Amino acid sequence: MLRLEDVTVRFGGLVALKDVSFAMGAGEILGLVGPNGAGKTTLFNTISGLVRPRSGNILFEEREIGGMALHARARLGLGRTFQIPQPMHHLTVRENLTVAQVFGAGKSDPARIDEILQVMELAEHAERDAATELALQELKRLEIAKALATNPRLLLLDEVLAGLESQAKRRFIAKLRELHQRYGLTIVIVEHDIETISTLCSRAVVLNFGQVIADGAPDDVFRNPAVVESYTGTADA
Amino acid sequence: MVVKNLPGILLALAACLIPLVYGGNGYIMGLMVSGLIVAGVALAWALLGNLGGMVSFGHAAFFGVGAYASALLSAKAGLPVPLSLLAGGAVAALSSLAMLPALRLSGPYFALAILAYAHIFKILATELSWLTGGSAGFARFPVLPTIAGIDFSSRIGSYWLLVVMVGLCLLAYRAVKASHVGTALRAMAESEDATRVVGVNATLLKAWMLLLSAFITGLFGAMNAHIINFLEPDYAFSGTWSVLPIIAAIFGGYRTILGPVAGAVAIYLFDQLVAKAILPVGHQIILGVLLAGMILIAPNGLFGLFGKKKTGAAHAAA
Amino acid sequence: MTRRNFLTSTLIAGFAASFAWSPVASAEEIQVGSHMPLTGSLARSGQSFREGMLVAVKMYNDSQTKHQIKVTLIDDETQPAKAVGAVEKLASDGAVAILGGYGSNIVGPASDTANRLGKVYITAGAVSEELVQRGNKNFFRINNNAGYLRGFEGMVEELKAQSVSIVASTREAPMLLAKGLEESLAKKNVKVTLHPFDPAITDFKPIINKVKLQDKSEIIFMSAYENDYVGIIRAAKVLKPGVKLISGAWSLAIPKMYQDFPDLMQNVVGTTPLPYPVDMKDAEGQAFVAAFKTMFNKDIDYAATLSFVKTMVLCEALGRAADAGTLKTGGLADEVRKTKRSSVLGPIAFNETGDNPNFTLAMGQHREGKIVLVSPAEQATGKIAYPGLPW
Amino acid sequence: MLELSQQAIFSGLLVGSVYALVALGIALTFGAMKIINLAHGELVLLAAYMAYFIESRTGWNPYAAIPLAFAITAVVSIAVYLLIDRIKLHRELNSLILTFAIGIILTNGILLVFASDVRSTNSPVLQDALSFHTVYAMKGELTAFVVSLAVMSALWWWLKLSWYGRAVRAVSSNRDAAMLMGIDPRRVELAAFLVAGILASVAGVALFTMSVVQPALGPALTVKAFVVTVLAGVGSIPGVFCAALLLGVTEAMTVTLASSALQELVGMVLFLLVLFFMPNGLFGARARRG
Repeated sequence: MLRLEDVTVRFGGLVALKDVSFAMGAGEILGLVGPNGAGKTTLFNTISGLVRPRSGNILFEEREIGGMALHARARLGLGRTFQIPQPMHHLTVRENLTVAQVFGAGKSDPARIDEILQVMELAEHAERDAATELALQELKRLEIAKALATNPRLLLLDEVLAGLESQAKRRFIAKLRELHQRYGLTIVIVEHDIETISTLCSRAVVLNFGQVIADGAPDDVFRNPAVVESYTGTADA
Repeated sequence: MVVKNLPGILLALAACLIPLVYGGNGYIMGLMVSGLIVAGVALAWALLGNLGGMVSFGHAAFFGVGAYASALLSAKAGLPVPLSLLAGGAVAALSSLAMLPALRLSGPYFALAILAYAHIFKILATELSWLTGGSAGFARFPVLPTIAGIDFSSRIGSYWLLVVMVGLCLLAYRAVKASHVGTALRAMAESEDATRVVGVNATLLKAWMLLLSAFITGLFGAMNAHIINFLEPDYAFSGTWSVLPIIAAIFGGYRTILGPVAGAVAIYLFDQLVAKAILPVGHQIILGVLLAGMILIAPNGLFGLFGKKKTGAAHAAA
Repeated sequence: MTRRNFLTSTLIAGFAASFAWSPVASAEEIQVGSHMPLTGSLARSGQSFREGMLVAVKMYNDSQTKHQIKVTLIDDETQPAKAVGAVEKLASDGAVAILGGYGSNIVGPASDTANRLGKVYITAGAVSEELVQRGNKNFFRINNNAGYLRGFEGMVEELKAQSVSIVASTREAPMLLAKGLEESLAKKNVKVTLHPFDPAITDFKPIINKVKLQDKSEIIFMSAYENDYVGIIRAAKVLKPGVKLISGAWSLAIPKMYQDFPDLMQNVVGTTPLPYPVDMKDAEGQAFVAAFKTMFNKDIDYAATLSFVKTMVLCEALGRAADAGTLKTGGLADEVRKTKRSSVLGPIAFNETGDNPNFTLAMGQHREGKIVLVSPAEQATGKIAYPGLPW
Repeated sequence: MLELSQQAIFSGLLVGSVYALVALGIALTFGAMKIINLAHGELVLLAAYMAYFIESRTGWNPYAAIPLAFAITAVVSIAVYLLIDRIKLHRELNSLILTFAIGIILTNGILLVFASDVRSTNSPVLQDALSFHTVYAMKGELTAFVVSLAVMSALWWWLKLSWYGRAVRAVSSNRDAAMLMGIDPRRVELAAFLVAGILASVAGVALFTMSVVQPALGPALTVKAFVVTVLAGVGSIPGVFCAALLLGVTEAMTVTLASSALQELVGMVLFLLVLFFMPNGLFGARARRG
């Protein structure tokens, strides 16, 4: 599904990602973890096309996409959310989804939009102005809904669960499982909560200082001393 | 529905009434014709500004290219004038392809890059004298024809033709704005990354808007050429064709569809009938004051204020 | 005052109106329209045109009692669309003929419109060849490119100069003259080098240096406008090319240039119909100078003289057509075509295209604030300073 | 040909120095505020007409007009700043249109007061020719070159060493951070406009002494200055100076080697090429891509 080979990203003199490599198969839910500043969002930006890698390959369904434009990757079936929600300004919630569908999926299917609105519990907000009239959690759901509207096969979720209290979080995890099933998605999720990763993901990849320091089943990964050190080290700092 | 379309209906009504009242007055009709030419360019300018999010200081480039293309095609290739007008628009659109690299530039740089193109085109028109007649000008090309008994080269004839053309361009603008493309462009103005990440090819859509804007501008440039029937580079690429539409669109409200058109006619008549009477020399100073005042007090234009109060329809004006 | 009246009256230059509304009761009033660039880039010429025209109309009206001519003038702002609008308005208000404006790109469409409306159009400010190739039977002009060309050409022949460098603005009229000279002087085996320049440039040293080092010509001819003349002569003053004369076209041999730039103008030669101080040999010319002085309290200039002659020619044709009763039946064009008279600009007669093939200008040289006619020999009021340079 | 090229390079350098003075005013306000002042050319023109006013009234050397010219350009420049400061929405583009409108007002104001006649200095001293071996110049041009160099050095030194210079740089790199450091960005921006006014006054007087001025000249000056700032890449005074000289020399060489009718074309094409392919300009460090 997705394969990264020695991806390196620099901002000026700063190395944000160094030789990042991993691969994932269709249908996987992969947890991407690491302390703040480890390069998780940069990795998402690199995969989705906001940031160009200095070197290395990014293959999506065995196709090199490292040089492709942002919008072209979206059309291939690569959806993502932003950690800080970025609704399309001056558009209603429904228009947000319509634009995503028309341009991302290349078709207009109002029934499916309604379905996504239902699934993401946004139906009652459909006609509101997305940028100014939604609460934060609604905006986060809109982020996912927009990505879904583009008919993705791979979905990159950036801290969509942050800020939820535990019951809501459990419900949301169930929701993500449902989406995974219903739309046959492959998911990469950035999440700080180890428990969430353990329950949701079949696999975890840990980044620290822009490098992959562990990759495997969540329970194994979180017992890895290097991972523990990176976390506690950061926590102490 | 009627209330929402009220400004449009009023404008259409006014357009029909003017020839009834002033039809016999060649001078007023001449001013109206010139005003409508500016209106067409202002519409095209506002389309690029509002939908494409790009301010241009060089629409004279398209105006001049359209004018020369139509004049040359009708005179040298024998193309009938109605077709050469469209060809003028098409060639102007084609010329805008040369500006595609400018789409990557941010606002002010785009605005001034287009100005550079206008300069370059003007110099080319001067230098390619074997084709354009150079600075000596080019006069012998056909006027607007008589079709089905209507002499379009007469003031009244050209007036109606222009009213119809402006009307069609307005409808085209409205259709684009209401389409998915229009929605995406609206989003792009302030959330470009969010829009691109769902699959919108921002550069392509902007390019289409530039093309459309260039086409409309070229079309009106061609119309003007066949009405005036004399071209020289200084006139065809004159800065006036870049400046007046900006003033008109800002005055009328470039975020609205009708604003630039109403603004153009109003500004042109005001300048010619009132400003010129007050200040025979340098009356453009009044336009300058007006433009500065509009930007400071009501950047969305008079029509923008009016439209907002009337319909409450919202966010296009942000 | 109704709105329309207000608008109309504000558009009519007040001066013209004051003449228009003092008709002699018994006389037949003939309405004539005019558009001129009172504002915009050609405003200076336009203002002079207006003055020359007003003097001619006054002199004609005073000279006889049968006809009174009334002129309505509209400012075309140096813009073609406005000139076209003006012609339409004037025609619809009853003008039988149009006294035209300045600049080929403005006169072209305006005279087309006049032709379509069946009105005679006469001008003295449009030199493009295109204008007389249109087959427009109602179009007449006093001056043309060929006239300027002959003026300079004649001088080159008299001076027996072998080489000329032409420094020409790429604007319409200057380029037309430059191209014409390049061709005609080449036929006379004079070595010509043309240096076209964009009107936006201000530093002429690189061009003059080419003249100095490559062309090594005897004469520099500037086909341009006032601001260019200043830049070119200044560059020449600095580089001091080995030429013997600096010359140019319109608006150069005029007193104002010497008043504004005395250090640059000494010995510079330009086309002009008249010496300065003005010295008229014929009665009409003397009357013109006197009337001009009375009305505007200043000396006549070149553009005013052109305008005066064209207006006089039209007034006389109008009088003849009115006498013959053909004014309303399209006889005016024929009467203009029959014109055969002398004038302060030399003989005037029109050919079938409406051009005045006799038009030739003299060359005048700036000398200590005076302008001395130095060519052609038969009109000369003094001997040319040659070599003669501003430095 | 060698001699021709020598003169072209020399003339180009002299003209370029005045381009640099004009461009620096635009670069300075852009640096401080991210705003392109399209009325800057008119500001320069205003100063030139002050020089004409003084010279024609008193017969003094036009450089004596600098205090008066500065007083006027400073007032106008500050007025421009205060007006721009009122714009809250879409500041980048709206300020562009606003300063453009101010340019129209100034051009026509100058036209109303001074009429459309062409003006230039009549001072015999400034018009005198000077020669160095095979190259020639008017004394006025050399004076302008020296004055321009002096003003730019002074400005460079001032920006480098003074508290204000550091503040300007801080504000232009990060407005919010500068505020945290206790710098009032508005004061800094105001200072930038004031200094731009000084530059315009000197540039205007220099222009009057070496070239010809007329009311319609303003926009051409602005465009030329903008071309220089793009070539330079916003950032440094030496960069602007080099870019201006480069433009001047390129233009003069075009006239010499090809046709002067192509001079403007070459400038514009150079402008676009740098804009498209060298987003940081020839000497600068900041991007301008959207």
